[in-house]
Amino acid sequence: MTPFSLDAPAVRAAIMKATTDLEVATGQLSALDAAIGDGDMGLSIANGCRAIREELPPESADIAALLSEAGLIFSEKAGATIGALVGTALIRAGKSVRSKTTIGLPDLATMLLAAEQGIAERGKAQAGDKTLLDALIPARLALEMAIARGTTVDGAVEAMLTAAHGGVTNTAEMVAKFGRGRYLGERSRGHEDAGATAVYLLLASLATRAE
Amino acid sequence: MTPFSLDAPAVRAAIMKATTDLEVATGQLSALDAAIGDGDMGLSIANGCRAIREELPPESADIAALLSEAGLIFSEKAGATIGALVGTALIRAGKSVRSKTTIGLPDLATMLLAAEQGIAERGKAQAGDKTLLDALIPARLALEMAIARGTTVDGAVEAMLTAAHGGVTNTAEMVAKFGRGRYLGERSRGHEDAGATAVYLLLASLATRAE
Amino acid sequence: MKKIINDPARFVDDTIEGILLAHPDWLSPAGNNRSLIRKSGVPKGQVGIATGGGSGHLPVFLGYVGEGLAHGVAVGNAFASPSARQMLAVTRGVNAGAGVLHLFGNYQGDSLHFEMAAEMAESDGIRVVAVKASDDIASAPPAEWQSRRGVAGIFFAYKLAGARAAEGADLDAVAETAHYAVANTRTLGVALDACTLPEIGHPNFSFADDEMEIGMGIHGEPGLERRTLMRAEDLAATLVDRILADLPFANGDEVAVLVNGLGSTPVEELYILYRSVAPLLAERGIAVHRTYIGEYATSLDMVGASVSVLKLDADSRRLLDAPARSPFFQQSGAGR
Amino acid sequence: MKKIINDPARFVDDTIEGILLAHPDWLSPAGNNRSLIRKSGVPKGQVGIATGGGSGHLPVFLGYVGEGLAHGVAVGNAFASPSARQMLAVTRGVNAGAGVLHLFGNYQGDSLHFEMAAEMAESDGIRVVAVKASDDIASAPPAEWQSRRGVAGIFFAYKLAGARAAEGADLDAVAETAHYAVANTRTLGVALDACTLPEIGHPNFSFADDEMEIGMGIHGEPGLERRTLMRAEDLAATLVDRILADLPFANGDEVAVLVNGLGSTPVEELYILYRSVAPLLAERGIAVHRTYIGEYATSLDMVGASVSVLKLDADSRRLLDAPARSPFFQQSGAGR
Ligand SMILES: Nc1ncnc2c1ncn2[C@@H]1O[C@H](COP(=O)(O)OP(=O)(O)O)[C@@H](O)[C@H]1O
Ligand SMILES: Nc1ncnc2c1ncn2[C@@H]1O[C@H](COP(=O)(O)OP(=O)(O)O)[C@@H](O)[C@H]1O
Ligand SMILES: [Mg+2]
Ligand SMILES: [Mg+2]
Ligand SMILES: [Mg+2]
Ligand SMILES: [Mg+2]
Repeated sequence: MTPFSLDAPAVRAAIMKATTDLEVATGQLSALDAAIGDGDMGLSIANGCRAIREELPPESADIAALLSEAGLIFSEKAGATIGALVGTALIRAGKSVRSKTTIGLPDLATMLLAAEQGIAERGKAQAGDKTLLDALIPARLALEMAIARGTTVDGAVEAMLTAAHGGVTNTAEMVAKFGRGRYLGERSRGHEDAGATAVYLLLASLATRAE
Repeated sequence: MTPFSLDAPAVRAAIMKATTDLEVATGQLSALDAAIGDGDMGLSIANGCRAIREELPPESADIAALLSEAGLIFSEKAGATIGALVGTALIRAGKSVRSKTTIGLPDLATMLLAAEQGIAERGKAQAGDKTLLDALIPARLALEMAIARGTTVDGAVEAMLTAAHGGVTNTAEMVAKFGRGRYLGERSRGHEDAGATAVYLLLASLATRAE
Repeated sequence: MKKIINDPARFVDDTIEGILLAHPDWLSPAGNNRSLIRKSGVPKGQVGIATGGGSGHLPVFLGYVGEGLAHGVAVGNAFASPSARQMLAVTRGVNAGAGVLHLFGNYQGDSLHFEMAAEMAESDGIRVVAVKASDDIASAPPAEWQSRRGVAGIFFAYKLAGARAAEGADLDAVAETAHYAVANTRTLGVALDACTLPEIGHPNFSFADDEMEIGMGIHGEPGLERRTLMRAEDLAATLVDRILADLPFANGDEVAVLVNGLGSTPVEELYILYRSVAPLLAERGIAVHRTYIGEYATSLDMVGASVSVLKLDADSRRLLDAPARSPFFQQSGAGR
Repeated sequence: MKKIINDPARFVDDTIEGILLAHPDWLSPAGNNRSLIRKSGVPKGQVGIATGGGSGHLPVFLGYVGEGLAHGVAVGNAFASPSARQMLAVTRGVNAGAGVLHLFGNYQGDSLHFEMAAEMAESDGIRVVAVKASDDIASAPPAEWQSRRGVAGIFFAYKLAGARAAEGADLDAVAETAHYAVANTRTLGVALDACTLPEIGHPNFSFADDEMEIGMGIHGEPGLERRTLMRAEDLAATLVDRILADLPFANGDEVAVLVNGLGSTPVEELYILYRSVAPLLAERGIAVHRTYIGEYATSLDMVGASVSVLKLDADSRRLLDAPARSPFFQQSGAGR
């Protein structure tokens, strides 16, 4: 088993794969968003993903620049809440690994934390508000814990995914405090959050590459 | 069997009954009109009939005035082609028995002829054009023939009705030359004409009174 | 039936009551609410323009009573002609001594009643000339264009004849302008789904999920052909080809274009249609002087659209560009 | 799905292309067609008003760029916020040295992107103030009115703030007027049937045949209650009662009323609704200064309507009465 390490072309390839995988989930994500929101999230993400694949500069040795550019493109082409939040997250994740030429597992944790903070700053939500953060925070925490324990790469990635999935499941018990779901109040309970699901799918896509 | 003779109150009663009977047929007539026209004829007739029942002056010894007034009301409240044509027909039928205090079977034939001429003058249609006239003309001819032959009142009325009904049936073979049905051309074949059906129902209603 | 109404039988009267309440300075009843005259009246010696027809087509007919437009309107039931008595009241109400133009769509019910009204008005000494819109090319071959149904293109007749009357032209001149408009306007439409008359409560006919009908009339009269839904580009080509062949329009012509929504089609889609109409006209050297895009003649909640093209000359361009104003249609003189 | 479109993914771009072709003198792209600026520009020293939001709501948002209205617009996908990059381009394009008002509906997506754009514009040295329409009383209790969704009532904010900017007021004054409009407008709507996003192809939710939803949002957000279809009179009473209690409006107030169609509801029905709104206002001593009835903010082909009421004072009445002009909305100064 090789130690986890991605250079710029590998990051680029991971972005290409993740955007493809997420676009495949358009219907699933829109259906989740429709249950307590307006049903556009799958399409927004698909638009953003397609644009990244089409517009991301082909050659780049700079991981931070790749992620920043992907964030700008996504925020522009996805639009909507998800565009601003994921766009901000990608830009912040890029900034957090500025000047690195390869990223290892601890860098992934750093990037997830930066993404989390960017989303919280822009969107004002906290853990438990039934948002992206409710998949992202447990995933990041599980990854940090696995790294601290010296778990294998496979084990750490699996722990991260399991935590993200658990986070998605937990959102079903939450009442939405942000986004369109909040208009539903108590009625938003019983539905898993679309944004959190997208975070899980994104991490799962990255994981099949990372293994 | 009494000889056929109607005074003004009897004419008024016949108008009341016929307008009621025709209003009951709203759905049937609209469906026929919908098949090759715009489907409004049943409603137009219902509106005209209801207005006659509500607005026709209660006391009148003048049969011609009764029919004229009914024609004016009908033309106003039915609107549409049917309003103008039946309105004209009623006014002309009234004029044709001006100054009579009772009407007998020959007067009925006179009135039908006057109605027929009024409709033809206003609408420019001829026998065979798939209109009101295709029930009215055979009915009037059969009545005239029965009178000429000295048939009983019952027999004459029955002959008139049978002819009107046959006329309606024949309209199914005709191509509409007037009204909205004409836009269908050949495709108007195979449907009985709504207006001719209304004429038949009107005569049938009068007949059950006349017997 | 999903409608915001009270008693279906009161659909028309409730609509008119709402209109009179919403725009108190606009119309006065002539006798009753079904015969309406512009409150600003007809200046002495100006030709009056009387129109009318069935309800359910707003802004047609009532919405085109206004400054630089028509002067009075007789309002029928949904999709049904108003009566001769109503038209007579309007005719009398808009007569300012210079005679009255009867301007309406070529439907038999309307024609019969307007003719009855004209006979009666003439026995009052009012001169009446009738001009009927007959722009729907789906309803008869070119040689019989005057027997065609009138549809959205009547808008151009109101606009031009209304401007001509406002200029103070006499009855023959106003009628000539109206005739110019109807003779030089061609319309073809498409229906994607049927409409529901309030008193009927269900659609009068049905469409398959992937079906449209080219040339269907505004009351659901049969059109040219049923076919599977087309892309907007192909639909535009079908409509424009037939329209341009009909008059015929020629290289170097200048036109006005109206893309009209039938009731339930979002205006976004009308622009998507126009996006493909414009280059087809340009390709044949036809210049577009002005566009009108929106709901100008509806059929209750019908889904669909129509394209109307008016061939312009110097006079008609001036009249088209003149200002006009009603609560349903406003045009300031300048700009496009 | 019965729509006149080409590729569903091109719905928005095709619409904009059609609009630019149909009204060539009106808008210029700032960078690309999704960021549009009034061709007549912003006079030097005048406050620029930038707006934007998702597509599918015409005339909102793009249709309210015009004389006496807003100056530029960022156009998003159907029902989706445009991006910060687009908003920044518009903000730069409408800045004539006096700063820019960001005027848009209170939705999180739009807010996030407009905030990003404002941050970037401010680092260019452009002063930006944001005012969000939040008139939909179905979406939060009165104490939290600023967290409500923005719906048709944004029309009044465009009208008043646009007129104030045209008068030459400074940014704070224009923002104050916009704030007056959003703070004094209350809207409540009803949906009778859902709409279909072109890229989705089927309605996002469903209604029973005899069902309506009071307070449903313009993207289908849940409202106050589902109930069986009501008569227009009862519906008007439900809407008006809740609206008047919310601000609250009081005896002696003067207001403007907007009865808005959501896309597939015939304008006849809007007037039938207004017919019952008018006497309810009169009963409580509320005078109607002006009415606007028609499609002012749609949701594609949604069936339904909303009622908005704006409380007027002397300033806002003057600004409301000022002339305004775009291809989607025209008002001459005089008359009603
Ligand atoms: N303030 C917020 N902070 C973090 N995440 C949020 C916030 N608001 C919404 N979200 C996430 O965004 C998702 C919806 O995104 P999207 O459909 O683009 O929103 P909208 O349609 O309301 O613009 C939700 O499922 C939720 O996970
Ligand atoms: N020119 C005409 N002469 C005589 N009868 C006619 C004529 N045109 C139509 N009709 C009759 O009128 C009937 C339709 O009436 P109606 O529905 O009122 O017409 P529309 O809806 O076209 O105004 C037809 O079924 C036909 O019998
Ligand atoms: Mg959403
Ligand atoms: Mg009919
Ligand atoms: Mg009819
Ligand atoms: Mg959205």
